[in-house]
Amino acid sequence: METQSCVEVKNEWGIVAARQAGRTLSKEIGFGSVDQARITTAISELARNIYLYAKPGEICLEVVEKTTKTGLKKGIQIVARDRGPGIPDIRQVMIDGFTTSGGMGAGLPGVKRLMDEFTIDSKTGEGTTVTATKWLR
Amino acid sequence: METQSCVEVKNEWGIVAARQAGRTLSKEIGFGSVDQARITTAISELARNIYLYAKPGEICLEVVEKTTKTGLKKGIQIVARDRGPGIPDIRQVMIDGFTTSGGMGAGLPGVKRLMDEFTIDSKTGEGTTVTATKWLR
Amino acid sequence: MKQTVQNLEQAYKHILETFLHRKTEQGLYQAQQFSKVLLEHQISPEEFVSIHRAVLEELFPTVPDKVIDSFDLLLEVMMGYGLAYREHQSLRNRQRELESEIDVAANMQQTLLPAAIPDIDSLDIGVISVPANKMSGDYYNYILDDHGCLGVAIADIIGKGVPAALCMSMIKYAMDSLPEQRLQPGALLENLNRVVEQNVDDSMFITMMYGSYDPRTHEFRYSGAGHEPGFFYHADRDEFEELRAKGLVLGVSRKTKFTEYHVQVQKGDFIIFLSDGVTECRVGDNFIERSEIISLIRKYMHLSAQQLVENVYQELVKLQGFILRDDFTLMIMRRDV
Amino acid sequence: MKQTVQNLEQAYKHILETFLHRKTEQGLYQAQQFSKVLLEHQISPEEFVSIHRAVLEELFPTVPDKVIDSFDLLLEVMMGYGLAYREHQSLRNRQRELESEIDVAANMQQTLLPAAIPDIDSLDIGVISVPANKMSGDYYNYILDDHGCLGVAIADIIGKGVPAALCMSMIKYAMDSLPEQRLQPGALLENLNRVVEQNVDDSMFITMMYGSYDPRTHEFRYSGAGHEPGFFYHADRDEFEELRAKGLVLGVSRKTKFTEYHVQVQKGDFIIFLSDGVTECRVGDNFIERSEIISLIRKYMHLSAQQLVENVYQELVKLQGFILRDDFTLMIMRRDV
Ligand SMILES: [Mn+2]
Ligand SMILES: [Mn+2]
Ligand SMILES: [Mn+2]
Ligand SMILES: [Mn+2]
Repeated sequence: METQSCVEVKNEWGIVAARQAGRTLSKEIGFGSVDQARITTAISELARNIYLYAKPGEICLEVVEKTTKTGLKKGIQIVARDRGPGIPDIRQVMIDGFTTSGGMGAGLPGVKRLMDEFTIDSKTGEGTTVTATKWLR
Repeated sequence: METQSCVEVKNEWGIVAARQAGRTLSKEIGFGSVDQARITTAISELARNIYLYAKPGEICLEVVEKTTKTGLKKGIQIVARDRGPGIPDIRQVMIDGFTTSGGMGAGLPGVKRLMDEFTIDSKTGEGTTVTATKWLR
Repeated sequence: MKQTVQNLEQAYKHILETFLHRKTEQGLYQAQQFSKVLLEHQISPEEFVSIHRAVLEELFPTVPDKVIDSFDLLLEVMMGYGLAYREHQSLRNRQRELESEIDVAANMQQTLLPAAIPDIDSLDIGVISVPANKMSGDYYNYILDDHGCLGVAIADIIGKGVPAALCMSMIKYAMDSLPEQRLQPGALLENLNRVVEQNVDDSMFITMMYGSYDPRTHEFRYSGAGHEPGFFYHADRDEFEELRAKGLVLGVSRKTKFTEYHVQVQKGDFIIFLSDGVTECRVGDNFIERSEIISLIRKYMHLSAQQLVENVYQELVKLQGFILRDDFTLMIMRRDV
Repeated sequence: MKQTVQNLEQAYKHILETFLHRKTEQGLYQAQQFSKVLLEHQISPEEFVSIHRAVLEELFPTVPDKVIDSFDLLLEVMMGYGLAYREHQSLRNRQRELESEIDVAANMQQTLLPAAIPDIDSLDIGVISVPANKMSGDYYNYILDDHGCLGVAIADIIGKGVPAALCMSMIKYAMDSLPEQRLQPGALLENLNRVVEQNVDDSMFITMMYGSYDPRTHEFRYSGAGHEPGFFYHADRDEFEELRAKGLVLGVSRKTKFTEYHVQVQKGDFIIFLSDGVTECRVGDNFIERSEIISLIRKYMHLSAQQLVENVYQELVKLQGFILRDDFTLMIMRRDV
């Protein structure tokens, strides 16, 4: 269970497979049904971004742990990686993004709001990597 | 059915009575269940404003009609009238009002959005009258 | 958080049980009040749907599985609204931030306007200027020189809000640096026109009217740059006349010339300057007529200059349902001795 | 509208039927896509709940009445989210309006900055200035006089956004009207200080650093008003030194005096001006150290002046997850001959 499992996204089946993997893993970790749905939605948005603008790419999932004052905490980490066009202005995407506006990276602010941690790295012409984590409360 | 029927609002029972009257009348006119709920919510907000800041006041309901290109149209008109403190700056209330912010007139922008027509008249120290209409589609 | 959700679930279970028992409006009213509590606690809609399902399962253990399963789908769709709801919260924060920024800027803008109406023996002066939003694109100014002569300016920046405000600050600093032309309306506009032409974006124009009043001769001289005409009231004939001044708006062409007009002011006569926000008051789908503005002025002209403009404003803003579509500025100068 | 709702109801019925048949992730994915369609059509959440109930009644005519009745309550609570949803839409419109206003104003603000970096034989100059939001409270300027001497200004208005921008326009017009002091940093700051003190709200302060470079003597003279210290790089010793200038921030006291400092610039030496947005870059909960800024400058100092500042900015903005908490301005002047 410590190893990463990855799903390739090159068509809509890939999106569904990534969602399924996320739902199963988050359930195993012990997330409630609402959080399962949130994690799945986050995965879905990331996978859809790859499918629409940067296919093929992959979604990798991993169980992560950290020690806090109240003991060991478990969580799920999502890494979405592609070799697509990249996002020329990440600040723009993260600041204004409206849920319903289209284009590469449109869903990212939503993903950030659904998860606890979120980082993004992107280079024009080389691709984008998004890492997002949600911790069990 | 052409005459106005009024409900006095001086406590929470008045709010419930006004809601009930609105739901019954809007059903009679032929509004669907979602629109019934919207009309009732608008009445509820207006009545609650009276109850919290300007009691006693009244909510009057009336079936109204207008002729349009496609024929005669029916609708429901809500008049909320009080002799309370009035709203010193109506522009302020209508421009910024956030649903969850408190104070006299806080729910008015929401009421305006739920209904088709909306007018307000208020004089400091003399009271406020809100008139709102929703037409059957 | 977990605790809150459990408490809310208990509260909702109670509301639902009571409601299903006797299906009263009272129960629905409680549900509406409950929704306010949810919003206060920032419970997202998908969370609430999940609460509803849990309560339903508890109350009706025999509900068919498929009905319960259908909530999976309801919840999934609700996630979309949940995203919109979260966006709403962050929009609201950003909006509050922006609005408070703009409040500060609007205060700063107020300091660009004259702090007080100048005190001139023979003139009763009144002015009201109300922005459509928080920041104004209308500007006015009074300048009093050492001989007691008065310069009066009104300007309207085409465009509203923040850009107009930036533009207005330029006009103010530019006027401050032109002390020599204060009594020569034509020359003053020519100078301002050059500043605007050089500093302001091509899409931005400014209309302006400038007049100077000499209380020794009671002569009023004025020039205009594409600005909404004012009114001149002749007390002897009890008649209103349009106060027009031909001239291109500022910022179009570097070489614009501005004609200077003049008029002799008798006792009881008055001059009205206004911005098009006054005359373009919209009532329903129609603009108000200039003749209706005159009627309103007549209605209140027995009052002091300041009361006059305030009353006219009150009537016009009420006619429009308290929403101004453009910045509104109305100025009056009446010779009372 | 009615038509749309009916079509959506049909679509949803199909999705629900399929889902209940085999409860696959595929079905939930369809539900999520469906929620996007709902949002596109601006279907409010209470409308959707009503669709769900209708479809449920159609698919399961035998569902107990109480379960169907429970939807009355669900719908009533959903009205609260419906109101928030509508508010969201109108907030979004207002926000778009505000943002586009601010875009225009931000463009106007850009015109207050120098259009090009001045071309001076002995100096390689680079500058980058990035606002935290759209409008900046950082200001910089280059002034070239008839003898080829260069004046360099950097200023930071305490406060961000729109009010800072209004304030910045004042600084710019004030500097334009002080041509005599361009080579006297101390005197220039004293004059600006008076303008700021008179015109700006008490809650508003401006920090500033001003320097003048004479390419004939390679002497750099500078004064500061509470501004973040810069750096001076000594090429011979390969060492960085702090470029400090004591002095009160502008706008506090009318009578502030500003000490003038000077330094001799050798070939390969360079001067760095910066705003505190550079040094107060936050990484996690910690501020970055000034020594780390120096390391970054070292890393790129083999490049041209402009490439140097751009690379340093890129690294720092990435470190902060692409969110700037303060306006960021970094300037360099390097003597290359
Ligand atoms: Mn205007
Ligand atoms: Mn106007
Ligand atoms: Mn600042
Ligand atoms: Mn700063």
